[in-house]
Amino acid sequence: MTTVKEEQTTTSVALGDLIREVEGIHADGYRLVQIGCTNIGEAYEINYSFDKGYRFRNLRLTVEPEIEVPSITGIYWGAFVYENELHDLFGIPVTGINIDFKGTFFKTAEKFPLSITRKGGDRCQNV
Amino acid sequence: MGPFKMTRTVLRNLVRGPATRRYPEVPARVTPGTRGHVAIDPATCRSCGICSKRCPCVAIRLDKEAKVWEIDRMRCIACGDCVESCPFGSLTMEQEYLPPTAEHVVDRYTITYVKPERKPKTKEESADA
Amino acid sequence: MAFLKRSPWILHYDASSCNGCDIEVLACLTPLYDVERFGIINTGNPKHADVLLITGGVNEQNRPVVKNLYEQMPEPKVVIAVGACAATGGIFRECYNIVGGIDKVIPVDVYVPGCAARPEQIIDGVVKALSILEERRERMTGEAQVQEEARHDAAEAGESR
Amino acid sequence: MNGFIGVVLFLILAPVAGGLIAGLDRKLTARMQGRVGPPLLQPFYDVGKLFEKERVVVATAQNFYILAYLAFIVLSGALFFAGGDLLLTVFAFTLAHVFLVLGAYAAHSPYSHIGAERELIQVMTYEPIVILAVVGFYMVTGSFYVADIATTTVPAILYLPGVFLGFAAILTIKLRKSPFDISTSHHAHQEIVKGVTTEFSGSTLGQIEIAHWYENVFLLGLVYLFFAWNPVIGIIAVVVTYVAEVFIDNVTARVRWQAALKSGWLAALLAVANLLILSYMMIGGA
Amino acid sequence: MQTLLFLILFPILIACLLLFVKRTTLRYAMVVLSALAIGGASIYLLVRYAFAGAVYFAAPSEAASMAMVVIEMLLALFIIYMGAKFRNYLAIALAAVQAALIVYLEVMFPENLHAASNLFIDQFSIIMALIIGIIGSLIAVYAVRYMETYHRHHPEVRDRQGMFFFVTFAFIAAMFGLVFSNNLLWIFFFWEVTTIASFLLIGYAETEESTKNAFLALVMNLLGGVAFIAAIIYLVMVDPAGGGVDLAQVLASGDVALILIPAVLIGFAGITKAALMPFSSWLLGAMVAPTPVSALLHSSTMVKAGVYILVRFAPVFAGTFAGFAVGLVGGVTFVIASAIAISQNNAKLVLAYSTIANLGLIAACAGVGSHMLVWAAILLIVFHAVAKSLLFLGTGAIENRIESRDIEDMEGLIVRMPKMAVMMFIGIAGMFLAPFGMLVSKWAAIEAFVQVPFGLIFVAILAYGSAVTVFFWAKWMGKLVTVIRGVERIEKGFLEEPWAPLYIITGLVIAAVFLFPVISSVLIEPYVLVIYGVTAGLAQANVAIMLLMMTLLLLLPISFLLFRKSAKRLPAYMSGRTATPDLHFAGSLGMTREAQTRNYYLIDYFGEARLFRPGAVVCIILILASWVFAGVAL
Amino acid sequence: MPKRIVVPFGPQHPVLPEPIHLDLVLEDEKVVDVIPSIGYIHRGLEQLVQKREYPEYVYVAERICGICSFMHALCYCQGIEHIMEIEVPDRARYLRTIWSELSRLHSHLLWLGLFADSMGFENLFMRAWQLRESVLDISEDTSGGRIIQSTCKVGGVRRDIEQGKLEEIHRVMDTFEEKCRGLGNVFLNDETVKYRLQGLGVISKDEAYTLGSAGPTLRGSGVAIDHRETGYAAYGDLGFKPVVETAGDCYARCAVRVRELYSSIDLIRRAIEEMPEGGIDVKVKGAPNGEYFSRVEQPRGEVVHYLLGDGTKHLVRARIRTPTLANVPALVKMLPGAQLADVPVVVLSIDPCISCTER
Ligand code: SF4
Ligand code: SF4
Ligand code: SF4
Ligand code: SF4
Ligand code: SF4
Ligand code: SF4
Ligand code: SF4
Ligand code: SF4
Repeated sequence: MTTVKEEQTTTSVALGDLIREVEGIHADGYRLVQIGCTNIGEAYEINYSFDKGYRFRNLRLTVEPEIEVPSITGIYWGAFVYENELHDLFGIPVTGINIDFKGTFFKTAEKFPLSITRKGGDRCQNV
Repeated sequence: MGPFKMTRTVLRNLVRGPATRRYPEVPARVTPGTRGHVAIDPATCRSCGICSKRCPCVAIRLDKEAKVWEIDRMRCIACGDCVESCPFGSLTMEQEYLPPTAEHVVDRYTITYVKPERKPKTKEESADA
Repeated sequence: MAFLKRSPWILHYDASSCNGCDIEVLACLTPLYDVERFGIINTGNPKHADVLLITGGVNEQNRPVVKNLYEQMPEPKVVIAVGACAATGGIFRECYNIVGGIDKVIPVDVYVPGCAARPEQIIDGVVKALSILEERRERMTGEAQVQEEARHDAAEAGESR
Repeated sequence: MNGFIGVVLFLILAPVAGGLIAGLDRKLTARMQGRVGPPLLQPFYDVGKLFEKERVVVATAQNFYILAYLAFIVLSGALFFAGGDLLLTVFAFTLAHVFLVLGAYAAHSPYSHIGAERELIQVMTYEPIVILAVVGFYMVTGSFYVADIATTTVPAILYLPGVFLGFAAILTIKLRKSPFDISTSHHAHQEIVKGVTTEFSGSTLGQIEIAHWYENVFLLGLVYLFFAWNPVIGIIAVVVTYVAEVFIDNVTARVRWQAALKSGWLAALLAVANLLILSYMMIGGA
Repeated sequence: MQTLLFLILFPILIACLLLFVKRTTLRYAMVVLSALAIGGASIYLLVRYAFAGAVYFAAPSEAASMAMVVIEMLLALFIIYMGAKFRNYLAIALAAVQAALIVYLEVMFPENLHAASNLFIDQFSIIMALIIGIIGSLIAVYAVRYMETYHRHHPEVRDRQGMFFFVTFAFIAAMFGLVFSNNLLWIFFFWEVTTIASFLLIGYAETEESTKNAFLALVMNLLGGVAFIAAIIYLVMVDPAGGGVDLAQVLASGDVALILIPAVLIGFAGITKAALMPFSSWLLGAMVAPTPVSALLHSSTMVKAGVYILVRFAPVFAGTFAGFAVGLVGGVTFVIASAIAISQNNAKLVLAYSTIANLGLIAACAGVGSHMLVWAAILLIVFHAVAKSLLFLGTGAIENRIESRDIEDMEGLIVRMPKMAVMMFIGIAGMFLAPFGMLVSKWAAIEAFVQVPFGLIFVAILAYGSAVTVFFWAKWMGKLVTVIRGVERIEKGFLEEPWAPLYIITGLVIAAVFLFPVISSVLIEPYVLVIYGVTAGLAQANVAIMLLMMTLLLLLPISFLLFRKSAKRLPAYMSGRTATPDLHFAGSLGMTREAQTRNYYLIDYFGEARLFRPGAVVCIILILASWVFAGVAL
Repeated sequence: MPKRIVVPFGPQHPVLPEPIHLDLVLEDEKVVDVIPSIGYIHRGLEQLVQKREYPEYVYVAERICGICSFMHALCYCQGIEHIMEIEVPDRARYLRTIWSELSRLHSHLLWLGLFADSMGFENLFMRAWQLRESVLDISEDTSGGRIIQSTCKVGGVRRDIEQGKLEEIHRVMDTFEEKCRGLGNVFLNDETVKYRLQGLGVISKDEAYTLGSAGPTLRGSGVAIDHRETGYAAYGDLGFKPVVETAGDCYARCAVRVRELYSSIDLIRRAIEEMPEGGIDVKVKGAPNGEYFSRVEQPRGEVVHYLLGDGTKHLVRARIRTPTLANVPALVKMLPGAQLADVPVVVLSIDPCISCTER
């Protein structure tokens, strides 16, 4: 019987509260695990994941396309990798990243391949 | 031995001789479980198409009308999923690795299975279109 | 004299593979497979290489790199696509960022199947490439005269610009 | 006349010997790594192959410097085997390397440039000890001439152990072996790719290889001089030294250039100490 | 004797005339003609006296000596005036001390101030005269064109070209006087003239920096001057040889212990003038002056006066601890200055450090002073003068064209200014490669040092020093030969460029290698023979081999034709990153970057900040030691 | 700042097994600034969930990376199993643990070899890779593939290891451990290796933690975080203590990995000893509906598979955050101040695996 000693919690956060919440989490001694995005049809769900002693906390931010999201690199310096990824794959405009690759983090054949308004469609490779 | 900790290994290598497996003089090491390549028995395949649907690389193509079962050897990742999923045991995972080729090959097999009432035809296999 | 067959120096490049094939290419150099038995050296420098071993299905960003490396290699040269990805794109064929096989970018001479391709298969692949290499060399020496002239003229034209 | 024969033999035999040594080296290295290794004649295949390849350059001038490099390596070797002035031989040798470096500079490529800088650091590293070694020979045998040093009956090694150790230390630089293979090395996995040789290909690279063979024979000749009073011991010593170099190559990591420079200069200090003691003994004895 | 006087007086005459010439063309004509005359006269000197050994002339003494004292006083007043104007009280103090000492000397020992013969000439003087006469006047010729361009590039600098050429020729005259004088007082006079002349030339631009550096040079050289005059006073007081201030007799004196003290003092003067450590800073500061000044100071005049006097006194130093210490000052300077040169990217500073290093080496030879070393030292003086003047003039010409003296900016000169690049290449090769002269001299020095007791220390110094030398020269050479793309050629045809002096000196650098056996056997060996009774030289076989190497070097470029056609051009290896032929590549963050290739300067290891002070401290200790040894020997 | 040069480092570079690019800004050979640029391996395989049904996506997950192939599959499967509330048989959990630790052995040995190579220690590279072949042989014997085991599936494992084989592995592990200790001795005690590694690329404990580093990079700086502690697969039964070093330099990161070799060998032996009998898989019906952040400790640190299903056979989202991506910020902090010669060493010290980083 597997017993995995970890707990996962997810709380929603509003765009305006994001920075304050993250600061709070930082003050509590959590480390940044990841920032990930999910395309849920008409909006994006961005998960900010943190961990402390295998307690896994998620802040879930839901934003419409083209909405600017503030960078948390001021709090977690290393967040730039995830935020550049948000921009390059989903086309989410993240503002104020400390190391902004300006769209060159992942160079993709089509722009913003995971975005809602994806242009290219599926490429046919079955020939 | 002194500051150079590698000394013992070097001496041992010199004394014991090379560990090299002398391929191709000595054939490649295979085990009974080795996933080499997929083989089909065209005589038992009932053209159900499950294999081609399951294959993660879409390496298998089945043409029910023409009774053709094709596998793109350059696409197959030898995962064995098709073998496991074939309900009739027509597919097997062989241990031999495929040789490199100068051309991109698609192996084509004509399915010779016939409904049990009728007698099956002689096996026929043609490679390379 | 065909020295080329006895001293194929390789350049390995990972053009968006999963690492599986790469580590098998590297494994070829190590004691258990030891391709130096055949005079094969991993040069790491296109200008010294005779054989280009490429793994992976080439993504958008790798396209110019692969071309660049190929162009930097002096003739005669061969290209070996190692693994299903390099041959056709393999399991990643349908990914949005994959071109799908090395031959979409540069001409490929030998395809090594497998995922991951085994060291033995890679060795076989190089051996197979050697005869192609030798053929090229002969053709090159045959054409050398002609080419020399042409290049000469071109150089002259370039010089006197 | 002897000198002339020496030169002719050197010109003809050195590449053969150098190539064979390189082949044995690779074979031995492979064995130390638990591998079979290439055929003995592999270096010849390689060079033969290089001459079959297309000529490719970044700048036409680069090949010229390599030809000069080869010419002066051969010249310094020839001077040595003609029994000439050892110091002059060493200077010709330096000149040759300056040409190699210039070739790398001429190509104007980041990696060959870094290689060139590092090669120069290497020259700076080994130069003192080489000069001191020559001076050591003079102090022991009273002559700068190879002909005299080679026929001496004095066991130079007994007087010059420190110098010999120092020389052996920098030999790894010249043989392009770990821990001091900072400017280029025989294997690819280096932070500066192929360093000085990055931009050379085909027959020019072949020339570098051949120059390297000549060079190795010359260097082993230098090693021999330490043991010249007894040819049998001399040859054994050369073999042992070479094997030791291969061994060192296989049991060390490559160091940074700073450490290479420091080691080379410390080795030279060791040689200086050795020579000072020697001169004290000689003054005391006289 | 007429030739000697001509060489001293004629330049003074020309100097005075040039003071009033304003037009460049006229000035050019005058300078060229006088250069021909001076050069011709020095060659005549060679033909006339080369085989004559040392010849002494009892030149007019009373009047000349009087004039000299008057001029010395005037110069002291001038220094005091300038010192007051720029508030440099140290200079005033030193000038005052010097003047006081001269007056003391003249007043207290009027009868002892005569030399049997005031002028003389021997092979060493001939060599010096040739250097001054040929190289010096070529530099003067070059300077005319250079100064014209200089003022075009530096409109802020007041045009005082009349004064400039006056001082230049006075300088040349003083140098001739210095090497022909047999009277120590005369030597001292000319010595002081060179000091003032350099002061004026260094301060030419009249900027704050140039004035500061000019005073630095002045103060340091005056310090040496004080030591010089002190030496003369000591000599006159003790009068060991009975010859008073007669150089030849002083040197010939048997009582080494007595002469050692003045020798060490004069040696100190030589150390200051030759800019050895700790006095190197004045020569480095002198770089603010227009390039021909640097060339003049470094190759044919000024610093050469310093080593000249050291080499003259070498026989006195030979075998003494004091001499050994002086030699060590040179040795330490050699190795430290060479090392610092690595860290410099300003071409003129590299040249300056290399000059200091080579002067150090010459001083080391002179200090230890065995016959072979004196032979090597003179060779060094010759070869250094030729190659270094070429490099300075070349750097100046390049600077005028590319407006930078940064070595990094000389990248690809072979493409942009091929002729200039080849000349620089030859000049640099002349500084450190076999079979060129400098290397040969070093080689000789090594062979010589091994044979003297404790010479091993110097051998070690040479071994390290040459290693370092290879590094900084070769990387400069590398910059020159780098083939870059996408640049214009910015040099005109062979005749259109005002580079005649450069072509001639380039020819001299090469000729020096071929003529080396002649120079050695005709001039240096006889000189050494006279002084030591034995002579030195290079084995015939080696000379032959060197000539062979040189020939090979000259022939190799022919093979270049071979490569012209046969290769395919590809861009440089850039790790697979796409790049343009001029090495621009697509960098990170979407930037386009250029892959530069800068030389290494290893400042953390060889920087001025790290090495200069320790070197200076060691040298000060050694200088003090030399005095102590000299005192003890007494 | 006059004396600076820019050198392109990569994507094709012999010391880099995988393509990344660095703009190196150097002063002589001292690195003063470094700007990485990645994306040479970005394939976009997260997108493949829309084309593969969730059981087949395991094959894609395995090929996120050829090195810790098994662990990606494991992480993915555990995530799906958690969402679908599938209870995996005990024997499967133990077998998963064995394959996981075999992967770790193979991965660490591979890395040690490459690391040795980056220091120019060719023989050590050869030695590490020679030892690694023993692990690959076991892998092939038990799974049919040298590199890509392909034994994990949703609901259990695809192959069983028979008792005889298990005993053989147990025996092999003894001699193997001795050889590994010989190898580890070179990495930890050889003077030239120490010279190259000690004091290089230091990251302090706090820095490592706040930069979000993972795996040996984190543990090398003294932070004891290792997901095996949470007890997934059979780790809960076997008990586990993380390996920690405190210096935070390249040497410490190397030491963590060397010591993890020993702990992995130990885990394999104990898993074999305590191997329960029983089936190896359960039938899986239906499709996942829900989300989960599945986390597994890979050789390079914690990997996170975020899986979101909507009850169809195709997942809505599989987001994979791999340890190397988490270690990139630390790398950017480590490089300035190092020498050019150290660049490969420092880069490799985080064991960068670009393949999974870029997916
Ligand atoms: S070939 Fe395949 S991928 Fe392309 S459009 Fe047709 S079904 Fe879609
Ligand atoms: S074989 Fe099975 S799956 Fe295929 S059609 Fe027949 S019943 Fe259906
Ligand atoms: S083995 Fe896997 S990849 Fe190959 S055909 Fe079968 S299912 Fe497809
Ligand atoms: S091989 Fe098997 S699964 Fe594939 S079509 Fe034939 S019967 Fe069906
Ligand atoms: S789409 Fe094809 S080529 Fe592209 S990554 Fe996937 S399997 Fe490889
Ligand atoms: S063929 Fe397989 S192992 Fe090779 S790179 Fe592609 S996915 Fe990886
Ligand atoms: S890349 Fe990362 S996730 Fe993939 S196999 Fe390697 S360690 Fe595991
Ligand atoms: S870190 Fe990534 S690329 Fe490297 S081995 Fe693991 S999964 Fe593969």
